[in-house]
Amino acid sequence: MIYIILQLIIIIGLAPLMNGIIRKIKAISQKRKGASVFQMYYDISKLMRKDMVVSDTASWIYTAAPYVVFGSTVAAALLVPVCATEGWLNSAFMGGDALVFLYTLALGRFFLMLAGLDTGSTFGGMGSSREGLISSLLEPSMLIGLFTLGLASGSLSISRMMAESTAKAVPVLNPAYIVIFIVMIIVLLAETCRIPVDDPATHLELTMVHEAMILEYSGRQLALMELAASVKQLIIMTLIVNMFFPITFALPAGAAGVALAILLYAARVMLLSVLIGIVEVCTVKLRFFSVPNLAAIAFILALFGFVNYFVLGR
Amino acid sequence: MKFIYLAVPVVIVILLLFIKKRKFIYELGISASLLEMLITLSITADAVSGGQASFKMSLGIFYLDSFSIIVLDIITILGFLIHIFSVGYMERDCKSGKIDEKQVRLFFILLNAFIFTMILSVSVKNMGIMWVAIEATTLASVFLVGFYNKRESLEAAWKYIIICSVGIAMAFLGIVFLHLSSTGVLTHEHQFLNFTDLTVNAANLDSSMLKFAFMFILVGFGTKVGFAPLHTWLPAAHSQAPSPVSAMLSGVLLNSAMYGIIRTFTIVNINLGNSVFAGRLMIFFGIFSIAIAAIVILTQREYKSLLAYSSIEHMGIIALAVGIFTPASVFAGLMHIINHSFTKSMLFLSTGSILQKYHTAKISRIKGILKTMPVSGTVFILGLLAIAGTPPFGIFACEWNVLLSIFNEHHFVTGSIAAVLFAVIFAGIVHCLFSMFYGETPETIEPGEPNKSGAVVLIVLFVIVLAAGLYMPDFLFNLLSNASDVIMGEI
Amino acid sequence: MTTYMDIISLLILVSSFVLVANKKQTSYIKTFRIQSFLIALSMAAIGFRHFQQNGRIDAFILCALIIGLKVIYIPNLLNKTYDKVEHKVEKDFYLNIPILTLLACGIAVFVYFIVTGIGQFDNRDITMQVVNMVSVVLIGIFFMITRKKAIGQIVGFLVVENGIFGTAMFAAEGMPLIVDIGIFIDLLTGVLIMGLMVFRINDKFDSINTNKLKKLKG
Amino acid sequence: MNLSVTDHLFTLAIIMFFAGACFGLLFCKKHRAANTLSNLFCMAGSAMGTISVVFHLLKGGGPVTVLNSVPGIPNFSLQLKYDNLSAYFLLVLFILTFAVSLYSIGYISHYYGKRNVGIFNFLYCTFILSMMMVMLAGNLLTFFIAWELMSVVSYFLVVFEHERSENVKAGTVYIIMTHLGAALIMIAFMIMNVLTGETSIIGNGAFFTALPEAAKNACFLLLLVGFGTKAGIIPFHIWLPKAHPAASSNISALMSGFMIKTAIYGIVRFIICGFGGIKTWWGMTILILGIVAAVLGVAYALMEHNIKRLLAFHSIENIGIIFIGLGMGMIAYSKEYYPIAAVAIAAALFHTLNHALFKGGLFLGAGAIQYATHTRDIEQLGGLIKKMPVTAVFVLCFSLAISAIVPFNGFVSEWLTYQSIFAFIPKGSLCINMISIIAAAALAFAGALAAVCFVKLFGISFLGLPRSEHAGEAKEVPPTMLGGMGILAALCLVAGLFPKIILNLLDKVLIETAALKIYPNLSGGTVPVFSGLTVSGNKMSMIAILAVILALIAATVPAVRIIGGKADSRKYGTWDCGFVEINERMQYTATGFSKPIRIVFRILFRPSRTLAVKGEHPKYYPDKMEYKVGTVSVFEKYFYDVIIRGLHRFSQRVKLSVQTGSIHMYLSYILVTVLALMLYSRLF
Repeated sequence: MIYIILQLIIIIGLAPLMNGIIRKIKAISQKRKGASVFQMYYDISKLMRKDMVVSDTASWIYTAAPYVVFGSTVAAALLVPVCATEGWLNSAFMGGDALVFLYTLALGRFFLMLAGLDTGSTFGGMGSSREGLISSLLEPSMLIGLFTLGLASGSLSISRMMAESTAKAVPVLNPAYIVIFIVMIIVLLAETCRIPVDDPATHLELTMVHEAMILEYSGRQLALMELAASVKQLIIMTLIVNMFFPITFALPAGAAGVALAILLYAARVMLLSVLIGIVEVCTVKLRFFSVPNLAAIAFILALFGFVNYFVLGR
Repeated sequence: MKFIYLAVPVVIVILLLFIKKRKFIYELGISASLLEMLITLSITADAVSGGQASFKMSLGIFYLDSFSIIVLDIITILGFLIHIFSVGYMERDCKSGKIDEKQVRLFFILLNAFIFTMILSVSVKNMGIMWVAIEATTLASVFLVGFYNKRESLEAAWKYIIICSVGIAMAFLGIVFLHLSSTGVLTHEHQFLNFTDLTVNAANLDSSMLKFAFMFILVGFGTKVGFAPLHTWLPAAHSQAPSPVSAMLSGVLLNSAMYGIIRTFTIVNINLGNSVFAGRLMIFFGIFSIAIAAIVILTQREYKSLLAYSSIEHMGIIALAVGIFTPASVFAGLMHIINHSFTKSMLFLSTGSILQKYHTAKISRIKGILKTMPVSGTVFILGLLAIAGTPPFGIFACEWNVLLSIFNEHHFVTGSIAAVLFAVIFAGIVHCLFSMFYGETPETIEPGEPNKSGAVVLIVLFVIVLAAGLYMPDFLFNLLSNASDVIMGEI
Repeated sequence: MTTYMDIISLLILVSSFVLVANKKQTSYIKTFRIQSFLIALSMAAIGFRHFQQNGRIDAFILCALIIGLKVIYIPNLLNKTYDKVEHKVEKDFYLNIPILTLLACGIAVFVYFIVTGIGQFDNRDITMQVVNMVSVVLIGIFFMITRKKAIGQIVGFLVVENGIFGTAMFAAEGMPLIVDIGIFIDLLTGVLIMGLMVFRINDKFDSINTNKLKKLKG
Repeated sequence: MNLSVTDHLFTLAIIMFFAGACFGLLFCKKHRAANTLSNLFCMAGSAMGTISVVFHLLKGGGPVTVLNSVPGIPNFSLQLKYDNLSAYFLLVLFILTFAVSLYSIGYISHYYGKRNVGIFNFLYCTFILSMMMVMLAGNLLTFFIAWELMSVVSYFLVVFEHERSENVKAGTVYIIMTHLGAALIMIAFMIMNVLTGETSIIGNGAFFTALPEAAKNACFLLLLVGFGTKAGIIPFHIWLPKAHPAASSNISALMSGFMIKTAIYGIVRFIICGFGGIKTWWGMTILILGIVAAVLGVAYALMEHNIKRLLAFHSIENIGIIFIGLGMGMIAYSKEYYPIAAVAIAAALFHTLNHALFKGGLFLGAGAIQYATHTRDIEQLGGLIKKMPVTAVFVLCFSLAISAIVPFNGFVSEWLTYQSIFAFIPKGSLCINMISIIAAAALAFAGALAAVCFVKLFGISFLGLPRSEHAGEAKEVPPTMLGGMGILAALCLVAGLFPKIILNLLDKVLIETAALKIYPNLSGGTVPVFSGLTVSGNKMSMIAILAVILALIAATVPAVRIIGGKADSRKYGTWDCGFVEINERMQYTATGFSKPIRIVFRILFRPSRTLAVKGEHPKYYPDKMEYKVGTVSVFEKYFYDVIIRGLHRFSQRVKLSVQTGSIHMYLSYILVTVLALMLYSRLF
């Protein structure tokens, strides 16, 4: 129980920071000073306190969506242990079933897309439509990736996969793992609406996806939506760091070990954020209809990873 | 005395020559055909109740056994029902000025003559006389086919008489060879050409001559039955004849011709000891007829010729069943003869009502039958499903048994082809015909049944067809199994 | 006796060839008359033999019937019909005469090939006659196929009837009398009906060219 | 033969449906009475039926004979009996008919005075009876008769509104396809019957084990195509999207919810249980068909704007999912990994139930929309959530369920399917594994696309502003209709939260019919919150996940309140970019919504678009612009149309070259036949 509460606090607490880091990296690369890495915390707390403007057209779906999206995303977060310590893995909610994880995220996405359509605005519909395409194109790659990792550990539970990774010396050197790692990075970029798939910083209708869906939101509803998005980003990052870059050395027992693990975890996700920031800086946004090519590459790679696991890995 | 039924139609024909009033003609026609039906039914009842021995009755050249009784019953029962229908039909035609009083009388005279020739053909044991009777059926019905005296009907009648006469001539050649094959075996002149004696002595007949004979008889009577590619007269005649006559042709006439083939087939099979030679021919003609019918039905434009093709198909099925020549298959074939007769007559009679309402034979010009004529329409659409072999109607029960018997002989390819062709025919019927039933009735046509008494006949027939698919009474089973024994050679 | 029969049957066959080679409708009828007469002749011969053997006169009755019906009545009837319908000058047959006769010849050869294969016909004295008569039947049909006018078809049909009657006569020395009589009744009615229909066709179509009866397709 | 009370109850249920049919006909003239009475009888029958089959499943004790009649016709005995497998499918049927009949009481009221409601009710009851008969058929003949009856009756229901010619066409395509399928089934039955001498299909053990291998393979293919046609697997699916929209919605619900499942029943009954041995390639074939159907079905669904056509394509998708489960089960079975096979087949059967619940519900929802707005085109709808709030909630539930989203039932069966694939992969060869992993990916892809599709369906029709007057004037549907949908929605949730109820029943089914046990590999699952459903170590508990999500939401609301304090919300128009007031024509359309997918998968859809500018001088002064988007049904255009055109041409040619009308030609046929036969008799 304690781990679950810790998990909640860490995930929700750290999530906005990642956005801050990425933005900072981009600012630095553009020789700007940029906002503070904690800017998103300020934004959220400000938004929480603001009044809301709700469209006349909107129905209860619009009102409920932020809560459902946030609730389901955080619920999904409970399935992904942030630290691969033994106690933490064991207490992961329902063993962290990968399929439940995927379909719980899907619940959030479903309501997000509906919310986009609810106000009758063209932007919302456009965002939903695009989100639908991107997420469905990446779903198979993600699934094959998780299946392959699951096969390596003999279980579809995320915590078992992480335990397996921890047991491996340097898992990312395993061919199957390398391939799946690339797949997961692509999934991360796409699912969290980052360049080259989407540009979270722009409000130009030609390119927006996630921002378009939540365009009508304001106040605390917007805050919840933004927070949910960053939580989602963090949990996929968590998945990546714990699967491919686990802590392979033994941690001291007891509270100290846990604290150390948390610290190491924070460091790793921050590093990953820096990496993502660099990727964002180095690439340009793809034309929307080139995204399927990226997805196809991800799918082929995932399949390749699966075959690799069978031919070489077993 | 039992053969008195033969006299009834003759008497009627003679009486009708002197009766002028329409009403009397109708009454006489119906009551006489009822009488005829009752007589034959009583013969049947006697035969059924009297056990094995009494299935056969013989008097001079006349002869009845369970097989002939079945065909005879079909003729008289349908004769009666078609008489009733014809009364309403002719009355309406007469009122609408399509025909005159004289033609009504002519119609009933010819109808009764036609019935007489058919019952004669199944009541004799001499193949020669059977041939004469079957040839006479053509002659009696040719004016019925050309009844409306229009260009098309005349054309149909001409084709009918020419093709059938030539075909039947072939059968006579076959009968001559049959006779030749028995030289030295049958010594008494009164035995000559009797299929009873031929069957009894079948084993001693000359095989090669018999083959030759069978082949000619198959072509000859096959023309009348409508085996492809000898079927060509059939669609034309059926589509042009007045509907009661089409019903008679399809439901009854084809059976009497088939009767002739089956009788010879028995002799040949006993003689040859196996069914390879003749059976193969029958199976070939059966499958070929079904195939041609299936292909052609897909693009039919006239509903009556479509039904005619369906008759070709069903004759093919019967040939197939008989050609397999096992007790089960012959039984199924006999069942099919009965079911096909009733179902097809029902269908042709309903087309009569449709034709009288819509005045067109083209499928594309007809819409909304179900709304216009609830009874005929419903009977027709369900009848079509029945004829296409949909449960729970009688035809399905037969087709199931026919296919089962084919598969039982391990003719897997034949059986599969047949089954697929049935489905194709079903598709053709649905595709071509079902559009007639739906949609709105054209404004020029007022709703209602054109032939009230006819509608009753249709319902009666429908009940028979439905019941045949659900239940078979014991006496019928006995009769059929006895008849299949007869065909299998136990004469 | 056999030789005599063979010769007559051959003559009957030849008359069929002549029929196929005919061009005019009236000459069809003439040829048919001759052919029927030949059949009556052979019937008479058989009748004599029967009479000598067991004093039966069945065959004579038949012979008289043939002469009455086929030699006199039916040809006359056809001639009358022919006179009453309209005529246009047009070719009555498909292909041309030499080819038609060749094909007819081919049919006869084919029949010879087939019939001699039948066990019973190996070396019987009726073989030749049966071959000829079966050929007559088939040539009759062939004739019907090649002639356009209704009269030609009736004649063809009659030739077919001649052929089957001839087969019965030569091969089996006639069928039971009742059958033969039945055949005659049928034949007579048939020809009457056909004749009647020729009038009607002539009425409705202004021609007796059966090639025009092509409305009922498919 | 000792029949217990529940068995008698079953007979009574049948009588109830008969009574429903009869009352329909009796009250032909009084529409309201006919409809209400007949549907009440159906509901009573369904309730009794449900009770009796549930008891049968719980009690066990072998097959129960309902009727055994020998009508005198040879080889023609009718036998009705049920075992656990039939009982399970009957349970699905009864649940569905109960809800649909309740719904129909209200729904059919729009026929009053316009159509012959009595006949409709008669057909409706007969349809249910015929589907029951398929499940109850105790021998091959009865099965076939029931199968054909079902097709014919449903055909008449499809063409019931026969004034519209497209309905008639749809019906024609439907009955022709299904009859061709039936012909293949019949051939298979004949072979099975003849080579084994066996006709029974319900009883102990496999009946057709004695078939030779070649015959088994042939029968498998015949049955697969035959049943596949009914199930609507690609490429035999073309009737499905035509027939479902043509039928009225309660009928579509039954057709899609249950009738196409009879094919699944057939496959389980004959192929899995009947042959007493499964070959690996059979499983692979079914698996591949399932993959194709799942992905293409949902892809085509996305392109549809007619609600019922859209739902029909989703039926294809779901049949695909069921096939994936079955295929996986058969592969595992053939390789003798029985526990995995048990889970896979159970997953397929579970999905059968689930699909009946949510697809039935969705069709009822579609009917409700049509009832209220008189249109099925979602481009005409919008904003219905305010006009029909209750319907909206139910349709949302069904949409979530069909998209396999937690916590509804769709997810459970897909989860089980995934688990069986996952469990089998370490044991399979590379080839099987490749197909299996693609099957898993296909499931995920189909699920995601289904979610998109139902966002479209729900979002466009219920959210936003009304796009037409029809939608603007819609009213909530009568309570009976809501009741029908509500039952199904509730059951969707119940089956999702307590899957073990169903799995317990399935365990009995599989033990009896195929001697497979689910439970060695499966544990937990019902009420206890944290003991999840476990397959080979993987756990899942819908109650838990639902509880967590609800708890989080419940915690978020006060938390936000605490952090943010009191905040006002103000109603205002949707942001209009500073232009004129936004109106309904500016909303995103369904066509627009699915455009990205249409473009990406253009190879499947062959989209075409035309832009027509109208006006006197269209180039300079356009009055009006018309933009049309079309997609082509690839299978119809490149497969069926080609065949049909070929057949048609062939038929025409044969017809005109055989039946030329020339009497000379006809005579020459006789001559040629004679000559040929003479040759034949000379040679043989």
